[in-house]
Amino acid sequence: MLNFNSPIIDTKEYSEIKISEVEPILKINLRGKNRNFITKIGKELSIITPVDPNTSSSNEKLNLLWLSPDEWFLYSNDKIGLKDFYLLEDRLFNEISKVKLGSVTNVSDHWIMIHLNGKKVYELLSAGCPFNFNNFKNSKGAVTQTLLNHIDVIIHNKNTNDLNLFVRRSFSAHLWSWLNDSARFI
Amino acid sequence: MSKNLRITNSKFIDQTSRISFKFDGKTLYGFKGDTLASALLANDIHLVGRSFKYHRPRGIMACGPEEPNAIVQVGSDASMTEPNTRATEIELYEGLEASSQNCWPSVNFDIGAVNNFFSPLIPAAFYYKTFMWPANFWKLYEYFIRKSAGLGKSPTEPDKDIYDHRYLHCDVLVVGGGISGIMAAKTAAKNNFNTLLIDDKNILGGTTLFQENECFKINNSYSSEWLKKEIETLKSLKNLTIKIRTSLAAYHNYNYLLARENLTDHLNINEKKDKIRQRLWKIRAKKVIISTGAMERPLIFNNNDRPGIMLSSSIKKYIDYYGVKCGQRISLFTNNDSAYEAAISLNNSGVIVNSVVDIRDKTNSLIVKQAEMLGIKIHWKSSVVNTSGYKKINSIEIMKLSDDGTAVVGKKIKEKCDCLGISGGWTPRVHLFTQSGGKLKFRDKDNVFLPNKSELDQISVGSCNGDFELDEVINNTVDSINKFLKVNNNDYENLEIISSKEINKKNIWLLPSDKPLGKTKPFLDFQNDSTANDIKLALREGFKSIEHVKRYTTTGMATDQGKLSNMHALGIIAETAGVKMGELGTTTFRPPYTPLTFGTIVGRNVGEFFDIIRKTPMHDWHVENKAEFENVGQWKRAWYYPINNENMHEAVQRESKAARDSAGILDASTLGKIDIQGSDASEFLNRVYTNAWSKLEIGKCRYGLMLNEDGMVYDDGVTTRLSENHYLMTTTTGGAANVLSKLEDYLQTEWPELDVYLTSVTDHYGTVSICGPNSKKILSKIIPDLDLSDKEFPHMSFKNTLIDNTKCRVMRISFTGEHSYEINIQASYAKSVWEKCYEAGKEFNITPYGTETMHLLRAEKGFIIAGQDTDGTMTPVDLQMDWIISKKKYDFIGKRSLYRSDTIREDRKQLVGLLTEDPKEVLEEGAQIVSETNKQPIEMLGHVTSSYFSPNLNKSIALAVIKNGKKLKGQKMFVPMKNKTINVTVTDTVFLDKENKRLNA
Amino acid sequence: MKNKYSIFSLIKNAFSYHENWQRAWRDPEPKKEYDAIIIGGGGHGLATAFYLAKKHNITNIAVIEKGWIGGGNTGRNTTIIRSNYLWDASAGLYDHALKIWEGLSQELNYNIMFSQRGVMNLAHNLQDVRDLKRRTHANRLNGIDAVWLNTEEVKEFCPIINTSPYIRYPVLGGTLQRRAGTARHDAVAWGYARGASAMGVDIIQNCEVKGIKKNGDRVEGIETTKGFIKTKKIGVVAAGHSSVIANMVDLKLPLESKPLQALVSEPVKPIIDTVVMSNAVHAYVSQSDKGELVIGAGTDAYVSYTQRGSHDVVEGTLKAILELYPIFSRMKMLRQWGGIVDICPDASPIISKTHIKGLYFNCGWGTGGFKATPGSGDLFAHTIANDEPHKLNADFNINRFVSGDLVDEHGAAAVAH
Amino acid sequence: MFLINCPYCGQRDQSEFSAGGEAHIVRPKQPTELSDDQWAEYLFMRKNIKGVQFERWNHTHGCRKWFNMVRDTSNDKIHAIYKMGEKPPIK
Repeated sequence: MLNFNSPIIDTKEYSEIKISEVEPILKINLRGKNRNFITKIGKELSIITPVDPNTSSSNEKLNLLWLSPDEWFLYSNDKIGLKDFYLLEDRLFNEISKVKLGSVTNVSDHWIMIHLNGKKVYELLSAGCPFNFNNFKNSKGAVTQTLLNHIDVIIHNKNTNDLNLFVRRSFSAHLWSWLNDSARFI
Repeated sequence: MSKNLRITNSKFIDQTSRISFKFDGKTLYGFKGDTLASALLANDIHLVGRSFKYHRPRGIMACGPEEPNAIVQVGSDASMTEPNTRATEIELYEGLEASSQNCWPSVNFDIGAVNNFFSPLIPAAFYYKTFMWPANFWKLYEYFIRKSAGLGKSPTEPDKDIYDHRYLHCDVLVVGGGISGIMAAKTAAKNNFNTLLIDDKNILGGTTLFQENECFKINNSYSSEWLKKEIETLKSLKNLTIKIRTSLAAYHNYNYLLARENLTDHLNINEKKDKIRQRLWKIRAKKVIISTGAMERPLIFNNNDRPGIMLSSSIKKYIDYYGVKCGQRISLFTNNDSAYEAAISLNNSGVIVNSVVDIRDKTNSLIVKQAEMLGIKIHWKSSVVNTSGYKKINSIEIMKLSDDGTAVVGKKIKEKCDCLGISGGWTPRVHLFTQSGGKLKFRDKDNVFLPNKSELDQISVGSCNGDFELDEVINNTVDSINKFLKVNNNDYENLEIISSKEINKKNIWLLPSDKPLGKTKPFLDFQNDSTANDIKLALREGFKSIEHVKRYTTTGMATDQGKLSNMHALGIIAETAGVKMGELGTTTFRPPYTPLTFGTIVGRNVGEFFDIIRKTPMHDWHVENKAEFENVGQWKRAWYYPINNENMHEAVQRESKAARDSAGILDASTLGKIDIQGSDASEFLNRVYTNAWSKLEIGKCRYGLMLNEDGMVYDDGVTTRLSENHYLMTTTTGGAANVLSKLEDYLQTEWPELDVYLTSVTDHYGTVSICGPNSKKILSKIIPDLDLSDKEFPHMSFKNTLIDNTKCRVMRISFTGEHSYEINIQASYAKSVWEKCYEAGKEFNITPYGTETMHLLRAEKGFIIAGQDTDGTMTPVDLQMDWIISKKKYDFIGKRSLYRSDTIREDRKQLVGLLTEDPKEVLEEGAQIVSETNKQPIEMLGHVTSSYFSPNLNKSIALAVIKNGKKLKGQKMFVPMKNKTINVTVTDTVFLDKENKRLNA
Repeated sequence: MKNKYSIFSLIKNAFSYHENWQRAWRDPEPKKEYDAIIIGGGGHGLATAFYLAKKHNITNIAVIEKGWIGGGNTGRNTTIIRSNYLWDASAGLYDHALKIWEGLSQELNYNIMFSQRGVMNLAHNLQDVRDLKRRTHANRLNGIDAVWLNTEEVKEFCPIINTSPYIRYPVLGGTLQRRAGTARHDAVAWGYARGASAMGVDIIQNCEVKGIKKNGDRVEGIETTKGFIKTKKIGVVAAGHSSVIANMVDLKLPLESKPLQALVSEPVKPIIDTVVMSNAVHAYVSQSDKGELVIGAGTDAYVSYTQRGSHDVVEGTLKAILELYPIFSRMKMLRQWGGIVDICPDASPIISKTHIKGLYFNCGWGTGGFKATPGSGDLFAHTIANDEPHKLNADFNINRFVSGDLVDEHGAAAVAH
Repeated sequence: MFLINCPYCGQRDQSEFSAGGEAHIVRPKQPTELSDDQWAEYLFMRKNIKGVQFERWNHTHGCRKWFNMVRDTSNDKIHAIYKMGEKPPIK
């Protein structure tokens, strides 16, 4: 078997902040423009496709995040076996990309997911992020793509004080180090 | 100290906690709550520095950020010392060390003071008029000028302190916690605005906090008592955040403001440790309320700069707040009522007030009457014409003013004193308002510039808006805030306010003297040593605009940015030139309001966090195997892998040879990878690359060249057709982000009709590249069931396959000219695949190689590196890659530019190969190429772009661009170096395996 | 000049309390007609007028300035002067300027404080090394005094640079031009103004150009806030506002005007006695005679005429400064400001005739105009006087954007355009 | 730092965006038919207006969508924002 390697694999705790990397979960990028595409993904994933900006929808297993008017980001809550994953990926690809409805791209390892929770997580983010979290923090399921310490991130507000942050893999070790450094001073 | 200058009833100083500190090496004592300035004054030290140009003795003049003189060096540690710090803003802490600046050997005896003697020779801008002869002596003159200029000393070791940043979004930001700021913040927070109140002091309340005068009362108690109660009520407000020791540094467009919070500067050495020293708040406020107050103006008269001459309001603060007497026999000199407040406070604290010299005719406002009742002597319609005392003032000379105020008349009265309080009226602090782009208006009655129009959602209240009297401040603030926030706050209705009203106003910008102006020294800018005479000289020489005068005389350009001098400079210019103040305009106030430490601006973006580091999935393996790394953009790429003390050259020679002789392995994960899907994917590629893509078979790869619209080579890479409407594009490492965003741009804006979707997968895949004659054997060990025959898996094709149940894509492509494969697998497994390849390759002596060897190997084959062999001026034709330009395609990005009159020239610079006459001689990359060495001026035909010693050819090879190079093949050329000339021959760009046999070896 | 400046004149005037100094330049009302009008009273415009009068005997000239002379980029730049440019054309142009700088204080009888303290450009990655070596070789063959320094030599020349191999982008070497340096920017404008005025040039301040009057394909004069002024030759040297003037005659230029920021620290005793520029780490710094660190920041990426840029740009620059000079962390920013720079796509200027007869443009200097001031003025004067470019500015014509024969100097500016 | 109202994501800090120059310069459909002069006009020549200018911006670090902006370059005030392909809401 091939060994699995993550750039981080760690959990750190600070006063009212907990930071941990979560691995490995399924991540798929979905792009399409027309209504058929939107209904199709909803049907295939048994999830409502969020069409309002900066929102998401979730079911027991999956989360579907709005990224732009023609782009969505799908990730699973739990670890998923490669075989099951390939089945899902192929099915989506065949039902969407093959039939020219849009695109389906496996980005599982493009993004690293960092889970942040605790009362002071928004304060931690505000150490390097120009985004206004005042309303965001109380809105369950809110999504934003922004910059954190000059690095592109997707932030999914699962619940108040409980969020998932996605960062590109090659940047993740650096951001991890920054998060930990900043958390010391919160 | 012998003199007891501290009174005992100050409410703000904790006289039970004594603090020791050092000034100029001498141990002194102060109390908790003191500033360095108040503690020095309590120790009867006025003289703290020397002026910039004339090295005149200077003392503490103010009590806040406008202090021009008392700027000191804090600390002596090479890494922690801080120059040019205002003593009036340094909170005293145990162990504080400070020293005077710009004096040698000491502040009391300063050699530089000889400049004062020469001062007649060195008026404003004298340096433009001299030091020109002999011409080459300027260097020497400049050495001495520089030595005597400057103030404090820069640290010489890196800072050990930590700084950071925080973003903050609020509904209302209130800047300044004086009486109007407190009212504003309370109103905002009570009405559900998420409010932030900041103040640069360590306590809220401003000057009202210590105002205990019968003339200023609210609801029958001192205004200070009333305000303290207001401050108490703030504590219960949920929507309000208060930050003290936080000063607003800059006010940018769109209500974006920067504020510096001082977190540890007031703590003693031990308490400072491991804490953030200063934090920069990046504030985005929906609404901004500026309540920054006003500054007292000095008066401009002969010798107004001696130690002991201070602003009268500062003298008042030192006595009322700090409990410090600035002198024991104090005189006051004023053109308005505020000096009387100081006089009364001093009198009440038992200090002898000699007299108040007032330029006005008699006035009988409430406060003046009170002073008269206390028996304070007043010289009406008089002016101070001179002062004496070298290191500290010891007397003043008073004369009557003429009726028109332009001259002094009558008998000179000499008055002994050890301190002189001066007051020239008040200047609203409009700096932040103008920084935000707001326009000012001039109010004639008291000569002030006031906020007028602003584009932003903001308002100024209190004395920074020109309301100087207590009842005005309160009533106008309430009205303005209610209107601004669209609320109806009635907390402040029906207040009973007593406020002394200033009845009589008079202003003389430059006070007359009994001597001719040229013989006097009326200072305007105390720190930069510019006088009223300098302003007049500038005007005489034709410098009319305020900006010209400012630059010519350096008035207002010192570290206090002219907080005290600007108004008088304007006044004197207006008066001399006969222009109205309002028409003259002001100079621009630029950020920051007070100087801001570089460390604070940079925050945590230092050291490790200076710039992002990107790592590949195999990074740790490279580290474990002692790779040296090369920075490629933000990536760390393995550069070469030295073994046994090899230097770079040795390692690269070994790696290069191994890759061609047997097998090499390279981490190619950093290449940009873009997943392209959609029914128009082929058409899209046709438009972005120079070559044609529609006919590329599924499962095949093709090299593509991308141009800018100007026809110059922009990026290159191999793109693979994965299925009918699905491609994987690779880009250069450095170009990845730009290519993706450029392609998105075309798709969204020029070609929205195309059904194409792009998704970056750069980080999703790790890429292991194995090359060399044994690469096939190695791959077959790892993926045994994959048919690697040339027929099934030829060069420039790809296979989907599995390694241990994990999907991967294997491309048979080559950047080295060797038989080679690139395995793309999801990043989490890439290191494992790399290790597997390495293990499998051990029997073939598989050698990891880095970017340097990769560059060498491709150069042997004449493959270009975009950005190294091209520089934004090379077309594909220049690269001799005409074959890659499709003649059939109607259009592609950059096509039209290839047919401009200059780009179709045949004698452009073109890519060629170069061989040195001496095969051991390796050319320097960047070296220039000429055809004749003895012609002057020498004509440079081109330069060397890539150059290596090829171990496989056992000779030096190089790529170069040369004018008309295509036609010069076989010709001799010269590379003139500093000490020698190297003979070279122009060749083809392919040095090794011209027939491409090795690809299928 | 009536009132020659020297130590003797200072002494003499000291006796009369400096009350007898004469105006540095006259302040006339505009005449009805001039032989030539220069639009823009910055360093380049004033130098153009000066050399038109001095070398081409055209003295009936007006320099029209919207605000006050030297108030634009002349008074807002970081005063760096060097000529170590890559391409022959640029090297020729900037070295022509550098040679004039070397005698300018004497030529103008005005101390412009040209300080040849050297300019060092640092390399931080392998491509930087290649590019800088390429430039150094080209400079040497063009007779420009540039030398390559290795890391140790860089450290020796400027000891406060952090040359540790462990920083994010270590210093891999650099080039040094010793003849390069800095000058006092305001003095350049004032010195040229004084010199030009003495030869008869009218300097008209607070006069805004509102329109250019044409007759067929040639210019006839300008409309200004002080009335119509007739002339047959108009030289436009309006820097960031070049397009504003060009739009008056429907001329489109390949320019974008962007905010460029700079800042100074509080003054300190001498700590760095040369100019150091870094392209990759994006910082340049020198110390003024007064003791302030003078630091150039970058341009914003959008068009703006506000003379204000984003704070991000300043933060990014200081971050780079602290990476290379960690000892400056406790230094304080005293003042920051912005200028508006007009940038050409190839990062080279335009000194050219236009298709309108009698209309000449000198623009597109981007972030690097100050260093060219005397050369630019001299060559522009030549171009206006002869209606033909000098051979040193022939390559800097407008037509190059049509033919494609650009002078791409992106590598030469420390600021990425 | 501007505050920019992305037509898709809402109000965001300027640092998430990048500017793309003058708007409504359409890439010629038939470049080969153009003279060198006309092509240069498309490639390089800009109005570079001081005042109200139409320009392109991209929400680079957000939804990555391009859009148009009407901005006064003399004071940086943003007058309007509209999607690609839409008509400018003001003249």
